[in-house]
Amino acid sequence: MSKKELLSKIGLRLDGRRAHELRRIRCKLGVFTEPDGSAYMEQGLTKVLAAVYGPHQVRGSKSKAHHDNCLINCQFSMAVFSTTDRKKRPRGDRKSTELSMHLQQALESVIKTELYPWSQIDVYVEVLHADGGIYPTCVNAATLALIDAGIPIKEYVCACTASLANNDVPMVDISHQEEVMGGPTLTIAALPMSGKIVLMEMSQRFHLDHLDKVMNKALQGCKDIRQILDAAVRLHVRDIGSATGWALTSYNE
Amino acid sequence: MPIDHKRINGPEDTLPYQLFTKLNRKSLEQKYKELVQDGKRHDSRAPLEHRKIFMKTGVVSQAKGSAYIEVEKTKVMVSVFDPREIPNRQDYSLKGEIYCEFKFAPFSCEKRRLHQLDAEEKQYSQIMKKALEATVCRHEFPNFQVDIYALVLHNDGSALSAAITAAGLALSHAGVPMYDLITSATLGIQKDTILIDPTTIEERICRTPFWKEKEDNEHGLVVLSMLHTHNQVAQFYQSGSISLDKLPHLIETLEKACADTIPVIQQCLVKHVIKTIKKSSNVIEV
Amino acid sequence: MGLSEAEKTYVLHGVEENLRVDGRDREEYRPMELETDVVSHAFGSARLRLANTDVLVAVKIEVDAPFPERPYEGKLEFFVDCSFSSMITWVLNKMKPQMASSPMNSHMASKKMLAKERTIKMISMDIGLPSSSANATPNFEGRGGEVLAAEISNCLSSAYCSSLSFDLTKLCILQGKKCWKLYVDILILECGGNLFDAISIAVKVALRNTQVPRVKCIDMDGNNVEISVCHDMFDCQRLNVENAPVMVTVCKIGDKCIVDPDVAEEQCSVGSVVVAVSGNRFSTVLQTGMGSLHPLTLVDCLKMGHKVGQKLDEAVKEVLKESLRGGDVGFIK
Amino acid sequence: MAEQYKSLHPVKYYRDYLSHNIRPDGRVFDTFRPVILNTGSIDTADGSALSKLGQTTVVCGIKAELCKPKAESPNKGFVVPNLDLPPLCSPKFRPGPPSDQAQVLSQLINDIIENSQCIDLTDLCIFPDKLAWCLYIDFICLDFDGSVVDACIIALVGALKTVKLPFVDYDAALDNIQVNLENTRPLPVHSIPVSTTFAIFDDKIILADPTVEEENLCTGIIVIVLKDDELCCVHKPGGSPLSSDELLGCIEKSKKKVPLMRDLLKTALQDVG
Amino acid sequence: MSQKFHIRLASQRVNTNIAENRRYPKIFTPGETITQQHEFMRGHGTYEDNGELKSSVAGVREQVNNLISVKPLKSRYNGEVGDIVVGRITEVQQKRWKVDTNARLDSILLLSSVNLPGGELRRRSVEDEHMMRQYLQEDDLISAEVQSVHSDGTLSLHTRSLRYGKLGQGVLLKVFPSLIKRSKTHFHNLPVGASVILGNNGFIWICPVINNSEDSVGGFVQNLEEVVPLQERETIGRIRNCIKALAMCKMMLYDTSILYAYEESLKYSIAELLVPEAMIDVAILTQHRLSIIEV
Repeated sequence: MSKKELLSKIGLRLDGRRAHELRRIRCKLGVFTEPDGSAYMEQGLTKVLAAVYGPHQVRGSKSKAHHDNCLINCQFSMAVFSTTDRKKRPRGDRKSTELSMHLQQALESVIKTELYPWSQIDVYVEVLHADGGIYPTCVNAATLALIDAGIPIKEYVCACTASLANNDVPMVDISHQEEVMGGPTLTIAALPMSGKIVLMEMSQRFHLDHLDKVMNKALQGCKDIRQILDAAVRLHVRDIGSATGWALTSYNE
Repeated sequence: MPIDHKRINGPEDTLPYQLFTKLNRKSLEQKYKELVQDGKRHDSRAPLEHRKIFMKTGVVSQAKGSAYIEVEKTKVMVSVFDPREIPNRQDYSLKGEIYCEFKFAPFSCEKRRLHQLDAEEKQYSQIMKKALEATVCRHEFPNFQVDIYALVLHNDGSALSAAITAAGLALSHAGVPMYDLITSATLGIQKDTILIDPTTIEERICRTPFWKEKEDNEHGLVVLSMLHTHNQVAQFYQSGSISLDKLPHLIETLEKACADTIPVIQQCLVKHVIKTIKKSSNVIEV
Repeated sequence: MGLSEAEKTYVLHGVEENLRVDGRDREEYRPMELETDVVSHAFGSARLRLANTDVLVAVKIEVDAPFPERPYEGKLEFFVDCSFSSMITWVLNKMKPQMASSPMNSHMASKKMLAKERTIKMISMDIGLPSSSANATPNFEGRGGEVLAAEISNCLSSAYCSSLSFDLTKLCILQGKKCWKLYVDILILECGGNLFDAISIAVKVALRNTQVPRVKCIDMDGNNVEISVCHDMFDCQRLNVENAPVMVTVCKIGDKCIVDPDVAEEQCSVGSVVVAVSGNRFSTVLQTGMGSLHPLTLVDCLKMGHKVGQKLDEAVKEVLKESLRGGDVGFIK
Repeated sequence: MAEQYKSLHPVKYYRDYLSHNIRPDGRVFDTFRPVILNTGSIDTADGSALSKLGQTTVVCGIKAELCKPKAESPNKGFVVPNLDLPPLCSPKFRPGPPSDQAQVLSQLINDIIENSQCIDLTDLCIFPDKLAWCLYIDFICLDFDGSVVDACIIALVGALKTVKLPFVDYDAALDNIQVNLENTRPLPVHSIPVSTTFAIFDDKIILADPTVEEENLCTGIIVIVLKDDELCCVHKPGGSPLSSDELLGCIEKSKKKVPLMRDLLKTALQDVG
Repeated sequence: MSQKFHIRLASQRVNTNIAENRRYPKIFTPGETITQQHEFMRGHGTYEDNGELKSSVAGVREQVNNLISVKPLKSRYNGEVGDIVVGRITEVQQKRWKVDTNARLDSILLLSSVNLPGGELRRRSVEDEHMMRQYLQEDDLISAEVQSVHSDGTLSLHTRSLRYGKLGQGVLLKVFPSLIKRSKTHFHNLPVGASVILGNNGFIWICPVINNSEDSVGGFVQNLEEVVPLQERETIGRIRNCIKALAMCKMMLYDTSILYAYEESLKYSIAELLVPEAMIDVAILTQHRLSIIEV
């Protein structure tokens, strides 16, 4: 049986999506009471929890604090039961340290750190269920958690993966099955409104002229994700705002 | 098992030869009967009789305080180091800290133990730390930490309570301020026979439930540490399956066993004090 | 997150009057919310939210060789990960277990309490200083959580070690050669006090709806063994969790004992006892916290723990009776 | 008063003593500290011994396990020595993985066992290429007061003499192992290594069997191991240089120690029988 | 001892948002352009990006003559001078205390901005410095007023009035600062028999009625012996649970809303108020009564 192509003749992928369709995204802000901001994000079957503490006084050694901007400390960890075969340790291996670094770079490019000298923001991300596109889901969840915590950010940072099917049709939002079977995957973290790319990572080799095709598809994916996140944030703000009676608008003495 | 690069490692899969001896096919019923035969245990002790205890202080010259305890075959060595700065701590803590480490020597048990601390040793370290934290006046040395290290040279049952008793002696030998002397005792129960200070064989029998369906198939091990004069329970740990109405009785028996070991410690400390006085007095005479 | 002297005294008097800060009496639990089959990769999973303590437990199964000295039994391993809630490590760091006054004052304070002691019970005076659920001195992220995690997983494994509480012989596939190994992975999402109880209930529920695949045939050639498992996903055995232990943390504040302490009450407790109740037996009793207890107080704690433990077990069983496929609620609703 | 002076100027304190060629603990330069040896006290180990050299105490336990010999040496068993310097024996050591000193000394003891051939690995073979003994020799230092290697070697020989290996019959066809605990055979020990440590003080004075203060203050350490008055191994990890005749002097002095050790062993093993 | 356990399944989880769909103002999310003109001044939650004024948080636009700012729903407390706050001492340092006020950085309480016992105004001597731990030590709670805001955002507090000082027996609650409605006074002696301090930084202190007659001299005296009577303890417990209910449903907290919630909650026992269904019920009834008096 020939290798199952990723894209059937009539343009359907293995899980029935079209090439340009994202997986179903469901998210909720404010899932925990303890942290300043928290969010839960589901992209297809990948489920991620994010919590933000801060900005607060630097704990641990005072020497780490910066005098002009804020120290951002990210911890990415995958739950031991998140993958089909059980992981020995939730974090500490090279892959999760690398992803923590990438997450930190993505967030540092967005958070207005100069507003919070001497202080520290902690971002905790926990992957409950891993089904491909782990890093993008974590970036989107962290963005929602930052917004929930009221930390000023220049704009949404969204991330998306894209790949090539039967080496000519670009596909967006790659699931685990497609990741394993398919060709090279391109992961992009971008600021959708200003179109700037914050982080780009490729799993295998791309042919040059395919590259920009796949990159545009990924950027388009980021823009679509931003729409969905934006709608969720507006809904969340509307619910809470109306509960508090919009007292925020005027100082009624 | 990840290879330990800092030690000389032998072949990976070595098996203890005891596994290949002919298993003595004794039925559980038989083993239970042999536990106590006409009032005597296999080492001819009464069920509620504690083994003879030998204790000695000042066995480690380099340590501030040290103690060695021999409960017939079980041999435990404890050394205490005087308070030092708590590592990587920033803010001021009103309470001194206690760092405890309980370790079986690799050759001390039937099955060879590894050099790194395994889960059981970590649990025993925590239980011992709990017992000693209730005994030491920690507010006397704020922001400092006392290190206590216990090493079991030969484990023939109730190693944990021997270690806790020896640690109490070592702490007083080191001059660390304490509320009271601490002693500890272990008790094994199987069906309705109660054994104070069980040996390894008796411990193994008490750990496994013999009769699944029978009603009173109680079994288990209980470790209790007491502050004698204040009549306080410093630490209590029970495993196995014991019913509520039996426990108070077990606690009383353990209380009595702890009280019996107090004179040994007092005698040991008196000897130590006399020795130091004699040493300092003859220095003055010369 | 420490407490001031005045707040501790207020809590202490509240427990004395049997009306706690949030209106509960001494033997009352905060509302709980239970959910099963949260993690789809796992063979069984459960999430429990006890007020603001949030715990997620997942059970995974692998084939393994039994221990040489116990060839008839399968294996059970607990793994606790509490790094997600930095509150834990931050709380541990801040929660310096100290009653500002020296112990002499704690004598005075408790003596004064005792002077009003109307009951005939022998004067039970407890020396000791208020405890904290864990007394590690961690740096910010690393060590704090690990010591608490080790304490919890040790307590769980000693509670499940007696085969009267959980029979491991059912997990044996081929005696001496192959057996099932159950990994129980516990993820602490939020720490709002009383972790032991929340975790033990979540573990029991997760084990209850764990599906162990049914082994169709085993063939041996030489000494390597092939096992084939039936394909139908739903044809599987369930584990017998009838006697699986439920833990109750009994905290002693002043002279009275309370159940289900929140973070503030945990800081005022002189000593606490974790009691694992399995059926009508104790499968593990562990005294935690900093202080020491009078033997009679210890027995009272055991009695209270036993009574409450059995009732809690009943309540959990009853709720699970009507647990239908609750639909994918998870964190969304 | 002496205590404060010693802690304030340790080196000067020592020099004053050495100028009257006597050491603070009353010994002359090349007298050894008293040695105590107790064998066979731990019955969970297959062979055990405790040696006390002055204050330095080392316990050695040997556990025998079954294993498959290496393909390239089918008729040889294994010997796995490890010296553990736990935080219990001295404030210098911290809990956690073994310190550098522990690793160096373990490797030294491993070399001594190999060079002295006190155990012949072929004696450990039960069935070529199928089954052999693996002896885990674990040294634990209980009190670190200088010249730990000497105490370890004494304990090693004492423990080896008490090892009792059960009889194992292995039938290759069924690949089944039958261990019979009743009849056990002792392990043949082919030679008795004796090790002596010297400390070189201010590049000229040589102190035999140094205590831990002397080891800390000295500028060089040399360990000489003799096997029935043949030189078996010399370990001199750097430090101040030594002329050849000084080295020969040390070897002569350590030769005097060999007969003492031999009859110490005899008496220790007599009561064990 | 009532032993009922409230265990319910997640599928019976109650939806905690009680937003009625009245008209709502325009919401801005991060990155969205607010205006192109240049004459506006940039306030909190906004930033300048090549000529355009963009929002950096999700919230509603607020304009005070030409200062535009966007207020997020939840954020750490950024203090303003004159705010009344409740704080917890984290560290005792040279001549000053560090106070945790749920703000970005720990606030500072100088030894000089506290009136000492005996009330007399005198220069701070060295032995005052040694006695600092006797006045206030780690984990003590204080009520104070924001005296000034430093350049890097740390607040400097003072307790130089009879109302402020060390807090005695009572209960502390932590909510999001944005839920506390700014009003003239934040010290309320509720008619139901307990008094509440609504700190602007989200720390709410509930304690027995403090009659101002008793001279709380700079507030360092606290009696640990006096037992709060059961009656007052029930009131405090009920107020605590009501505030928790309002906070869960994100309703504004001020004296009237707390009083209404207290009256609505009388039909439940104090412990029952912990059950989510009861909390929602109390919150909706309170919101209803509030909307009546507002219109």
